[in-house]
Amino acid sequence: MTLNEFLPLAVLASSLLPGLIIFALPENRVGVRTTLNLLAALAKLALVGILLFGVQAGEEFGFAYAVLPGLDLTFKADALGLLFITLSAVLWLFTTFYAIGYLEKAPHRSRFFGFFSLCVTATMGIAMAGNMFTFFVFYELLTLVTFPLVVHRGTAQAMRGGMIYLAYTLVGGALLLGGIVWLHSLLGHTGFTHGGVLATLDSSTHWQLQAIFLLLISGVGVKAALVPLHGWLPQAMVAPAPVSALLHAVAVVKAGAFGIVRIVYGIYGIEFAQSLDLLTPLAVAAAITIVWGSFRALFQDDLKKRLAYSTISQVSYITLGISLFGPIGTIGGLVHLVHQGVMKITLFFCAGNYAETLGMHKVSEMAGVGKRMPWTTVAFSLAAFGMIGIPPLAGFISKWYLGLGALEARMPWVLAVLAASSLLNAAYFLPILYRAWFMPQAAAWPEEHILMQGNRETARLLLWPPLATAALTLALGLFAASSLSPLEWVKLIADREYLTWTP
Amino acid sequence: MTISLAFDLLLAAALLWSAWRALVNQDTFRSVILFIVFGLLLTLAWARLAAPDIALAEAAIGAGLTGALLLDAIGALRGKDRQP
Amino acid sequence: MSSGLIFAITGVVLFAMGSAGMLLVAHLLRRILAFNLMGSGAFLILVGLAQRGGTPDPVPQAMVLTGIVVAVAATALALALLRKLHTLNGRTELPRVEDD
Amino acid sequence: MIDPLIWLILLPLAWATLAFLLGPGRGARTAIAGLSLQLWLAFDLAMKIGAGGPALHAVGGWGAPLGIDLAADGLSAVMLLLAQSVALPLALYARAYFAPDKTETRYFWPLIGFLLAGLNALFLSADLFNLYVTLELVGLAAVGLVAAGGGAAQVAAALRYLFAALLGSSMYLLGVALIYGAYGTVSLVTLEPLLTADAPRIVWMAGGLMLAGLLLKTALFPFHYWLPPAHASAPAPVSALLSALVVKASFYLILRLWLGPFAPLVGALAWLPMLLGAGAIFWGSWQAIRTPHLKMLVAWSTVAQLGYLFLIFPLLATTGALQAGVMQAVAHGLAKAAMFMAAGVLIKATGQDMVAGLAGVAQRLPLTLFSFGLAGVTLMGLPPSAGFLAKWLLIEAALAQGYWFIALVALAGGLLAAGYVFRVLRQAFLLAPVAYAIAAVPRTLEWTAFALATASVLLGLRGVELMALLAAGSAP
Amino acid sequence: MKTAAIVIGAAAFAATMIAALLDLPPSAIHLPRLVDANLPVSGVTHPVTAVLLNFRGYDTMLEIGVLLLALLIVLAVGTHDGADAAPTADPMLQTFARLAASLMALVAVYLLWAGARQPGGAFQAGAVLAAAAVLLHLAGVLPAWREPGALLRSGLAAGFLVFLFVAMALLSQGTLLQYPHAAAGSLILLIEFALTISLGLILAGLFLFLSGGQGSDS
Repeated sequence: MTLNEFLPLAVLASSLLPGLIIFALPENRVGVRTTLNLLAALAKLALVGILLFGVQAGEEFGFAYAVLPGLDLTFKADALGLLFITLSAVLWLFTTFYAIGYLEKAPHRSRFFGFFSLCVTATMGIAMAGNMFTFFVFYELLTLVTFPLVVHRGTAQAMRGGMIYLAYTLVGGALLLGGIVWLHSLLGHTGFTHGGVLATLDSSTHWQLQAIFLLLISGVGVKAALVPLHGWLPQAMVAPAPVSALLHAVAVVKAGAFGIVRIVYGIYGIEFAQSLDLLTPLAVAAAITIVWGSFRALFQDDLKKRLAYSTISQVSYITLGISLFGPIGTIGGLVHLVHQGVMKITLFFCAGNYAETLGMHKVSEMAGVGKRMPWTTVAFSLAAFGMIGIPPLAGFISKWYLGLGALEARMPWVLAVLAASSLLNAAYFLPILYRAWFMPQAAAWPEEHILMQGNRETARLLLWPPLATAALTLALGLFAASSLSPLEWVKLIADREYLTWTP
Repeated sequence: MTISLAFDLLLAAALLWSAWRALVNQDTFRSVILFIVFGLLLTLAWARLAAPDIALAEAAIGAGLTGALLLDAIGALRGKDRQP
Repeated sequence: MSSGLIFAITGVVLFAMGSAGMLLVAHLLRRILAFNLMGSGAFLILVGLAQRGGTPDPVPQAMVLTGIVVAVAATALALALLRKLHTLNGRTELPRVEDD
Repeated sequence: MIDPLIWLILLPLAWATLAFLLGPGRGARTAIAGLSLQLWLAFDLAMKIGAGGPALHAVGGWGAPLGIDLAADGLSAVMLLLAQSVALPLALYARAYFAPDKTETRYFWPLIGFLLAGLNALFLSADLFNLYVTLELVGLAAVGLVAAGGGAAQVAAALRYLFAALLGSSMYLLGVALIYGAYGTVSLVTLEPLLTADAPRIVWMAGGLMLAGLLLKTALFPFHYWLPPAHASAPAPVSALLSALVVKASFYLILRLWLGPFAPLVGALAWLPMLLGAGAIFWGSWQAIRTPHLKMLVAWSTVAQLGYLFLIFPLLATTGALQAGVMQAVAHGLAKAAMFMAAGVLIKATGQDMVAGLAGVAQRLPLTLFSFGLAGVTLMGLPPSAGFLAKWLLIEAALAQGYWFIALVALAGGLLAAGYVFRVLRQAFLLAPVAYAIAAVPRTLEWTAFALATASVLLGLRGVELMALLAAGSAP
Repeated sequence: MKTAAIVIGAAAFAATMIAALLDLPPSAIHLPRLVDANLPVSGVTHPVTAVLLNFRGYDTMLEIGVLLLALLIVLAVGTHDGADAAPTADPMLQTFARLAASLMALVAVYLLWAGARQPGGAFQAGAVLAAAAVLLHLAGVLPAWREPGALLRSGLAAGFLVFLFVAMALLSQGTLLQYPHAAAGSLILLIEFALTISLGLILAGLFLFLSGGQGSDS
């Protein structure tokens, strides 16, 4: 086994093995567990760094092995996969810090962190999957290992949320499996290739390809929370804040969105998909989701629920970008994969802070919280402005490219969707900010768990992660033009996907 | 030839009759007795089929031992309490 | 018509009777009888059919000897269970299956 | 110079008798030693067959049609491996499960030995009448294990099981009698060239009788009525053995006959088992979703999972279908044994067997619950597990031949399985009620269940060798 | 309704099968010829015994296993209630039973001995032995059996063990249950002898354990 084969496996192992060890640890071995968690997260970051460097230099990282005769598990760390991997690895580190702080005295931490690590492993597997089969294996694994996290609290309400989550994702998984096996029976393999693999098939199979597309997109659309498959997401809010953060920013919804990317680029090929008339319906579905999610967010008083509907809306920006035929739209969609992750994780960290520090769960309770928790609220505000798309924050970059992409694809109605969505974003975020900063505290905090300690508004481990990711939100916007930015990386990917494309 | 044929047919009829009665009789004791009779008739049938080994085994095991087991079971079942 | 064929046909009727009995008779003791009738029917068919030409065939005869021993083993086992059931709850019939 | 094929039959017979001679309640160590040897023998045999193709052994040196042949090909090797690898952990489990001097264990070990011997002999036999004897050996031993030392419900379940088994084997026996009458032989090898599509009507009837009898013994819907009470009321190690292996034996025999001598006759019939299998999946899963008792749930799940085995019959033209069936048999064997073992631990620990009474066991028995969950993953056919590979192969074979309906049933069945598996997990993850007592259970119980559950999942990451073994000779 | 359906079904089944039986052509293989041809090397001269203990001896071995298994289950199902009410009969009957039992033992020995050449053999001999035991029990001479001791267990298992042992010993030649020509007759006799004792004990046991166990004999 060469080093280039070994590295993708090492990336998987760097969270799989710690996860398994953590399961076996007794509950009270806090020190060992914390060390292991952080070392694993750092080790993974280091590995990802090597991969990034290598891919930039043109190295190929991959590994395949047969599960059944003619059926391989393949791992491949290509540019697109690395985008997702890097995002996950970075945010995992932050979330680990945050979760350690958040669950300081909670029960069942071994179980929690064990599944938490497995969840990241599954995400890495999805990102590095070299074919649909491998993708599916990790996609379903993700469902399984997130279930214990969602129902972690063990209350009846948590169970209800967890069961709804399962119902949606398992049905989605079944659809996806049907599509993948169908594809496999037509093609004999399900490998991802630049520019797609289906264009060579006989034209008599085209109706089948359209049906398969529908199955595949419905399957991954559940996790990507495409309307009307989004019903699980607001229910899964019962999970602890670090889980929601991870679910919304990195793992679950991103797995769905990333799946759409892989299906469109790696299997169908963007140009072939366009020729089968698959992209416009996808764009319409994404547009409906964007508007509907934002619209529903307006009416949520529960802060996490409002954020959940916001996620539904924002993740579909990625889908929208993919379905805009042309490299600029692609850039907008893919870069939003990163930007949305960073912004949304900030928002969830903050929401968790409010709940954990002051027992505050509802928007209506937030009056005056800016004075009590200024740093958290600064971070929240930055991320919210980013979501709305105010320059020079990360969200602005995404929306800018999406808009340009829409013009390039000659789909001007998309601009209207973007505008409407931004207005709605403002309409559900700005009242929160107004309430937090400018309204006086109306009543006592619902349940103050963590008192002010000098200048510190809450526990250290709860405060630093959102501040860091908020800073990242700013940096991603400010330094978008730098050669190290996700934007540049995404341009590299788009270049490769549109090999034959001439404007 | 015709006599043996007639004997075979008669034996077959007797076999079927005893089996039928053993099945439908409401009194389990009579059922078992009829079943033992069936076993003995079957012994004859095996003899007619030129299978003396089976005839011996049928008489000793099929009719004899099975019959004894069944009768003993009836005794046990009745001994405890009478079934409706 | 040879003896073999006559008794094979008798066996068919016995088997049909026995299997209907297995399904219909509620009293377990008579259900055990029904099983024995089925077995005897099958044995008669095995030997009778093989000897329909009139010549004795030791192979099915040996098989039937084996079969008789297996049948008595099964009968004894069934009786043991029946007697156990009877000492436990005084019944000689099986309760109805809940869902059908 | 040790022929594993024969020792796989003689060894369990020997230790079973030895355990009997040792006296009531004795023989656990003998059994475990014997089973370990058998596992090694099964691997040895698999290796030999993998390298040298199918093996045939003429007992007594006579050869068919006068004597009896033993035959081992890839299919039998896989089944033998499955049987020994389930039986050994199960024996360790049973030893810890039963209190030393309970009545139910007095003859447990010899009974297990005879059951294993019967199974091994069945997987190796190539003679219809000899198969009948092995069927009876397996059937009676299984009934005895269900009944041993039990209360009224258990004895009633055993009786119901016994009558079903006897009805099934009598039908099979009649089929054998008719085949002998028609062809003058009961050897599978000799029969194969003789039995053609223009066979006399009586042969069709024989095939039908044998199929019906074996379906009854396999508990395929709607012949499943005897299974849930028997598998649910037996002690956990016994339930595990019955669900994992015993019902597979008659399935194996159906498959063997279907692909072997009866192949010319079965073409039009293939949809019957498939439709019944689909019925089993829906009905069994539905009942598992409804029943309030934990072991009943697992037992109904067996009814449902057996249905998958029969979905393959219309598809047998492609090798993928046979692979799917065998993979499912193995996956279900390992997973269901693990699930019954885990259920046994849960029942022992909580002192009751209602699903509703499991609240909070996730905190107290995490390993057992994890085993239950892993086994559940296999049953649901989710990756990475052997059950998933089975489902993949099945759906692929179905789509390749245009039978999308079968693919649909398989997918829906997986979702229904999730319905009953997560019913248990959900309950277990709930917060424990206050003042909640859980009895301590021996560690062996938890770890053996875990080992089998893990095996059922890990096989999903590496099915190549198993499939290669299966392909090493489909015909004897 | 269900009854009618089953009865009609059974009748239809029987009718169809009888019709099918009547036009069955002769079978392609005629095993009796093969049996006859191999009889001289089988070690016995009676064809049924040759099939039972040589050509298909493996069946017989497993079948003894089934019988032993049934006995095991009878024991395992449990025999722990019911007083051991040994029936008492009048001395005349007891004397008669003893006499009859001795005669039956003689018959059994004869059957066993004759089995090599003519109808008879271990099965029949064992059954007669068992019948003798049952008779003795009914006459009140032999009490019902409870839990078997080590000696009785050895006796019950002896036939099967000898069979198994011979099979294992012969494996050194490479084939299961292949008797060397010269020793075939004596090996078969050895097996039959052990089988007779065990069969007698097992068959009697099936009755006596059941009888002693749960039954409250009147």
